[in-house]
Amino acid sequence: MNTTRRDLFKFVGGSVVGALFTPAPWRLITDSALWSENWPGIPRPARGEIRTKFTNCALCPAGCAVRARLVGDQPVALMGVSGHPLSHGTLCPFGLTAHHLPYLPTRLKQGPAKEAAEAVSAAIAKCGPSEQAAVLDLRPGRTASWTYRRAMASVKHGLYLAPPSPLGGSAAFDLQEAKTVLSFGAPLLDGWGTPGNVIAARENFRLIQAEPLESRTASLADLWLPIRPGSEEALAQAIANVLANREPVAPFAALTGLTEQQITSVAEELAHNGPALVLDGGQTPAAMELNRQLGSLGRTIVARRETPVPESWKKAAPVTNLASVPDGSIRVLLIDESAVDGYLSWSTIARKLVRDNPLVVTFAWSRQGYGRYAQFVLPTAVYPEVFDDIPPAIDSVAAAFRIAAPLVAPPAGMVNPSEFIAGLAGLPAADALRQRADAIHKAGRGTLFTYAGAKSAALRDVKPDNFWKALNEGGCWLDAVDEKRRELPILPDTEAPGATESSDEDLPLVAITCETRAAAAPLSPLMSKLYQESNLRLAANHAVLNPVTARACGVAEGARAILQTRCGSAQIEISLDSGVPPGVVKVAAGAGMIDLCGASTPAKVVAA
Amino acid sequence: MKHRGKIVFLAGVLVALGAGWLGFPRAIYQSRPQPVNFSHKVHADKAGSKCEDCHAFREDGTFADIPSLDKCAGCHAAAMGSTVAEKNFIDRYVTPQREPPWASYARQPENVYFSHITHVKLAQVKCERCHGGEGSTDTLRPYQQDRISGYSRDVWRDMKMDDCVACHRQHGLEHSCLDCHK
Amino acid sequence: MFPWNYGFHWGAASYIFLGAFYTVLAVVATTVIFAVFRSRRALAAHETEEIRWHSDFHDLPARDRVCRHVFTGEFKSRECPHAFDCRLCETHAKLIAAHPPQQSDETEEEIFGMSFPVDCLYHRGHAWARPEADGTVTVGLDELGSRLVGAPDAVDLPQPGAIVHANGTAFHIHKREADVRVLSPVDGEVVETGAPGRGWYLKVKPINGQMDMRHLLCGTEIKPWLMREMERLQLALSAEGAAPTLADGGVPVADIAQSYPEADWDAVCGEMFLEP
Amino acid sequence: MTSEKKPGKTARYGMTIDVDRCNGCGACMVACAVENNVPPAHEGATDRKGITWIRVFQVDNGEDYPNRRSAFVPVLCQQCGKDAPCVSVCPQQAVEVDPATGIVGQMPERCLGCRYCMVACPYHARYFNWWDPAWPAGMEKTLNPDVAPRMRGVVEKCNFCHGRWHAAKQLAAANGRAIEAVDYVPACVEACPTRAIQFGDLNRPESAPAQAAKNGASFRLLETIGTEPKIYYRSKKNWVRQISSAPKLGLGKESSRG
Amino acid sequence: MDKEFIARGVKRCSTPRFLLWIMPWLALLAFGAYSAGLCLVKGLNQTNMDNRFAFGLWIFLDLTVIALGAGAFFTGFLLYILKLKELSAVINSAVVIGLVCYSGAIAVLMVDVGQPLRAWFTFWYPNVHSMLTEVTFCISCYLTVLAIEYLPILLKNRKLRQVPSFLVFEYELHKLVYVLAGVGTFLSFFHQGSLGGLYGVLRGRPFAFREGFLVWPSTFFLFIVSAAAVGPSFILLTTWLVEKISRKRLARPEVLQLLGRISGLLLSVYVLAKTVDTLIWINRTSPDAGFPAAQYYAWKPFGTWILFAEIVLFGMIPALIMLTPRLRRRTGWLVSAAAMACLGVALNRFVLTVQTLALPTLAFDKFLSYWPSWQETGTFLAVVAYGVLVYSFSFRYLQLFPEERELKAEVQQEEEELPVMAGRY
Repeated sequence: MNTTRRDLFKFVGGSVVGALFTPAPWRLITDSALWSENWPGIPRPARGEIRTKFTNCALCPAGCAVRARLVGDQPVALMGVSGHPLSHGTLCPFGLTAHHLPYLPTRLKQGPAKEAAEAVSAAIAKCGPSEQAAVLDLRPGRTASWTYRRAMASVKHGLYLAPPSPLGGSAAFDLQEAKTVLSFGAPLLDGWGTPGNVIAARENFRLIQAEPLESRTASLADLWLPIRPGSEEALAQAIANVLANREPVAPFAALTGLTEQQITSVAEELAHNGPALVLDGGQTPAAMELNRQLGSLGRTIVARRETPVPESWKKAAPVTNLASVPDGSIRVLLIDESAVDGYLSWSTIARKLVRDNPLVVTFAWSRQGYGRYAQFVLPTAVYPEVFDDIPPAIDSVAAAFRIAAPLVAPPAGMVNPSEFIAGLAGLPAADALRQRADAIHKAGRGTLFTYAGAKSAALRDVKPDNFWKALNEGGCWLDAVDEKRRELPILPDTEAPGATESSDEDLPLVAITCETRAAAAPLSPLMSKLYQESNLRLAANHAVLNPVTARACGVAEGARAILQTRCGSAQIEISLDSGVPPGVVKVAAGAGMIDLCGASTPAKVVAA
Repeated sequence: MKHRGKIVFLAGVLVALGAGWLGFPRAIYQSRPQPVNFSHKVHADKAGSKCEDCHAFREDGTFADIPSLDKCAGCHAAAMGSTVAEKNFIDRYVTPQREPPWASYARQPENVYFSHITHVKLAQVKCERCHGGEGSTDTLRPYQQDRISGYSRDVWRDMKMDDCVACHRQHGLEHSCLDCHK
Repeated sequence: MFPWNYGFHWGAASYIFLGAFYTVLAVVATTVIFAVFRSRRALAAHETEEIRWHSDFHDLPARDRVCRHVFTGEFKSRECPHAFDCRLCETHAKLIAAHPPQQSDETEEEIFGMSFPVDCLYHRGHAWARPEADGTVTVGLDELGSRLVGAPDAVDLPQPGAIVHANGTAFHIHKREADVRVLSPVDGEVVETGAPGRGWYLKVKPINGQMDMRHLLCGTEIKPWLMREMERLQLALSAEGAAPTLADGGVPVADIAQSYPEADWDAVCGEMFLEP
Repeated sequence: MTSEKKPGKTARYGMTIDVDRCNGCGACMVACAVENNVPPAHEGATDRKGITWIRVFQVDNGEDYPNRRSAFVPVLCQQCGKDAPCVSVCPQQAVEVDPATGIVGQMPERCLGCRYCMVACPYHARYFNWWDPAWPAGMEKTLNPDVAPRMRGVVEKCNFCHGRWHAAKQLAAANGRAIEAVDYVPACVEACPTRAIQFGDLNRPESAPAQAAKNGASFRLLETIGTEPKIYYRSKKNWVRQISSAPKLGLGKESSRG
Repeated sequence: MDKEFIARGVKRCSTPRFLLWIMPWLALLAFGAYSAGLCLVKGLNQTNMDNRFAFGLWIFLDLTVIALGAGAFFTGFLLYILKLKELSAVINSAVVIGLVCYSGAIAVLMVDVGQPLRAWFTFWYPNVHSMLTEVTFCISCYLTVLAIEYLPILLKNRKLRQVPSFLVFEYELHKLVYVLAGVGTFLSFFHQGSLGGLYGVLRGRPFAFREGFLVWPSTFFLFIVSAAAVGPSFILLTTWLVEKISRKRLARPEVLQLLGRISGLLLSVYVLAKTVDTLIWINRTSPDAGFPAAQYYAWKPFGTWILFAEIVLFGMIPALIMLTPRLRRRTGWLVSAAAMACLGVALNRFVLTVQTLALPTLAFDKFLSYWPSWQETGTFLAVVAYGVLVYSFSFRYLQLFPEERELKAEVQQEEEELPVMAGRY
């Protein structure tokens, strides 16, 4: 019996018919549909006990209180703590997603700690008489900062540097007291100070926002003064003149692009609806002069006491403003980037370095910051892993002490910058936070706020160990409000920032940077919801131009272009918006953009 | 041969029926033994444990599922009896403090939100209603996993979604898919 | 889909929608099953040949399906309703009764130089049938058919004992690229097979006594039919691009296939042997 | 589909969003993504291919500088109360309204990704998973266990944080009672630093959205098409209230962002 | 070499030439299959569709080819139910076109859904209120019917019909084909309608939304009429095209003229209905939803010209041409009018799919544009190539035009009598 093709067909036909009466085909169809629910690549969230932990956010000086939701030991969501005296239950989008930061693909996993230590020691030994070994602390006022100061005091040629700060760290703005706030471009409602505090105070003051662009703050301000870029000082001068019944006003008004009448009414409001407060990004002399004139000092700008430190720490290097260091004098520079408040453009720092072969070591989570210029980049823990304190924010009237207690353990290979720097001077640094907590406890002032029950207790009633424990569970110590706080604060001499040079022929535009937060801090990939999957916030290397300006520059919507400033050039992607003033290019601060242009810089856009 | 075509056709039908009813149900599952030969019966009888003694609820109402090693180690830090199973358990898991990789038969798929407490506490459903006599078995069945869908066999074998729906419908509690799905 | 499916919902919309859906499925399935059933029955009843012819007949151009009574002038135009099976035709019966076919007196008739013996009955597919004295019927290709294929390359004859049906396949002829079946003029059992050289191909014995051959052309019908066939042949040859046409009234050469090498012989034969 | 039986005590969850308070920080958007296991953007994603169950749009009065005024409008599924355009169009009942809560639910496991519902939705509040969900290595540990990650090729959208609803229901059961409307708030509501978004049961007159519904400054998006959304917006600014109606030519053409 | 498969008496090009013809189409099909494969394996991110343009080229293609494929059901209806015998000359070709269009549409739909593995859910858990459910059911049922209708044409192949069971089955099935034609008419009727309803029910898209007529929006009926109008036109067009390409006469001019007349008649009905519908929509439906209709046409490039083109240029004008006997008799006019009618319906489908999605619905929405990616275009081209291939093979090996042989003979006669007029076509 030989098989024919016909038999084969019959057999196959029969098995097809037979198969239809078995569960197999139906099961395969169902199973493949089920498989599509969990095919490879779709992760399965871990299940486990849901727990709650409290900590404080270390991403910015606001130090907002955080309630973390954990599955087992893994944080899966961060939220604000309602009823918190400082942060009022608020968390910004950066803080809300901070539990993702340990898993950033760009994160540094290891670094040459030993080699760096040797190189630093060798370089310090080589320092010439007028050369110095400095630590640049991008968030001064921490316990770690005290460690750096102590270390620098005992290191030869040691110098402790801090970036210029608006009120010198010993005064604060009291928004609760203010009735009228005039802000020269300060992002008051967009992450300034302690956002929760600003929002809580917002209903009590009238906000006048003077800035060229309609920022997030400007759009919610009671009055937005669309002034010309760089004319803040002129406006301040004009208002000051109105207040003092002085002439002239008109020429200044012309500079700002506002009418005299607008300026007069603002001045009157400031004068008659007090207490008033004048803010700007860096507290320029003009703004401070206005505050003086309006009597804000002692009312809305008040002195703040220091958070106590152990007596033995007082022998420390002084805080030196980076601006006051002579150029070309620093041979060794250690930059602590692990906690960043304001990103300085590299050119301001580079100027201070010696010409020949300076040594720059940076402590950072990634290579994207100053690591681009440093010889050694040492990896540090990121926020939900770090064990660090957060100095009080600029709008915190009372001193405060709170610790960012780690929610997850840092991976192996991380370098603790304060231990590294203390090690250079042979100081022990391990339990500095505990020592400081004990010093605070010893001072005995103020209250301890514990989150679990949203309770406040007088510090006097708390035992030292319990205080330490409470701090590690996210508690917050708040200084007692000083009766003498109405005293005039002692303010540092603020020097005018390099006044915006009048724009020259070849750089006809003014570049204004926004989204500065995104430039420095690590960002959760979920922030792409704001920067990429919507255009709520301007993404890095994107620029917005008025259509008229764009036409003049020969660029179109979506085009790639080159932004040029005196410091260099970068590629940007253009979008058009007739709400941007002509002659202005609004750029997002991305990696490198801060180095290119400050708050507002002459610039030029050419088609790529 | 007159009926040759028919016979060949029928042979095809029979082969397919055989493969589909006998071979396929076996082939579709991947079998894996449980890490420890645990006897519910022994624990219920000798230790007098009730289900909720080990399979407890937490304060927030979540179900603690299979107890962790701590719970076992509470009694079994050292051998209590003389069974091989217990000795293996202690040697392999208790002493090195390693969680046994239990495979949960009734673990619901990722897209199902099953709340034990609403069923047990609010609706007074007995464990046996869904888990059958699992609590009085002497050995643990091997864990069987569908090779394609990856789901445990027992999620679907004894109780399908239709059974959930039938009971919910009976009690007027069937409102939407998202009642149980997430 | 089904009431036992999760999510099924009784309601007017589902009645209408699913009602229509199942009705459609049922109608389509019934149609197909019915067709399968009928075809199985037809196969079992050995109606394949009949169906093949009916199918072929359906595909013939309208002008090739004319009734034989058009040749005799009884109709101006009429399409055969019975696929050339006049035995079923009441009209034919009536017309025959009215005018019985006239027998030509000559024994051999010459038409266009071809011999069409009067003792033969002719099928529209160019086969003749001659009742023999022993009760059998001899079947062969008529002169036009023979000249068309000339000396065939091959002939597939049925085995003795095979059954042939009127209008079914009698035998196959291969010539050049053509492969045509010749329709059987009669029903019956093949008792003997001939060959091209012997002038006949089959000897057929009627299955139940009498052989009914009412459907075959005879007598005076033959000439007008043949004239029409000559026209068709001319048309077929010219349509296939065989340049020289038959001279009007000319006599076809003995081996047309050989004479028209450019012709699509398959098409020509198909046309003439009624196999579209 | 749902059973005919109406539950004894039904809720109609809704929201009120005070546009005048929204500062466009985006906390709601990321909190939503964290809560609902929405993956971060694929490198090819744009604002038109991303997944944002709630999305804050920057709207403006259509004027040029310096008369331009902007406002921020969070748009999420409007939880239509009547004739929800997405429900009836789904060919396989993957979209349904929960009669107990009024939440328009989307079942990703049932969805085959035909995207008809997205075409139907005038609020563009439905999102398609164009890519397989992917998190950087290790980050999948941070996923919320109460919400299942969706697979590629299905549509998803806001469901008023159903995972939280489940958890609240379970917690209520632990306390021996059924869930109440006040037992939970969605993640965006909790995360909003300015308290611009408030959540509640429209069937309770004292709830924030029920109060807002009566407020003269309140409006809903595209009320004229008759879908009865349960998200009430409000603003004291006249031009902001205009966004409830149909688009006008030229308005926000070049500048609408968000 | 494949001669034994080619019907007797018809002339087909040589095998190498045929291979040469199908080669580019095969290449296109392979490219398209690769594109579609990318979409299936990597997901729909390969397309340029997005959340706002959730339907793109493919849905437009589906709507269009199914409207054009309507010739199959409508010709079947006219031939088997209304007994317009002349149309038997093109019915086989119409069935092949229908099969190509419907199977192509289904193939594209399978790529278009995000989870093809679950496509059967629609059958298992249908939401009977959804137009898409109706579309899915009708399209798959009708494809089955078309496949069954195609079967007799296939089995009639010279080689296949030598198998007795094929021959007999074909014969018996063909006898019942009027039942299938009836069912097909019913299905296709609803299918065309539900495709129209697909957009007409979208309350959230006031540009497409049409008030209901019974349970259906008016687009439901407009689609049926327009498809019925354009189906014969498309058959006319393809027949003419195949005649040009194969350089043969395949159907009598009278048949084509009849098709044109039917098309013209229905097209004028459609134009009338569409005009009434548009007026009601402009004056009532759209303003009632809060959308003044004028604003739809204020977005460039979709000005009012598109409305004019749809109704007058590609509706009224071809209808008038095809209804004028003098013009209809001239092939140039007839074919151009048919092409215009086809274009008009394609434009209508384009407006309903692409323009609907491009228009903003919210005050702060943008007007969007969309351009298909190469993967999308490739998949689209694959359907075209697939259609051409199936049709080419069918034309070569099956009897698509039963009159072809007779016409060949007639041409021969005519040629003898009068010289071929240059540019007759």
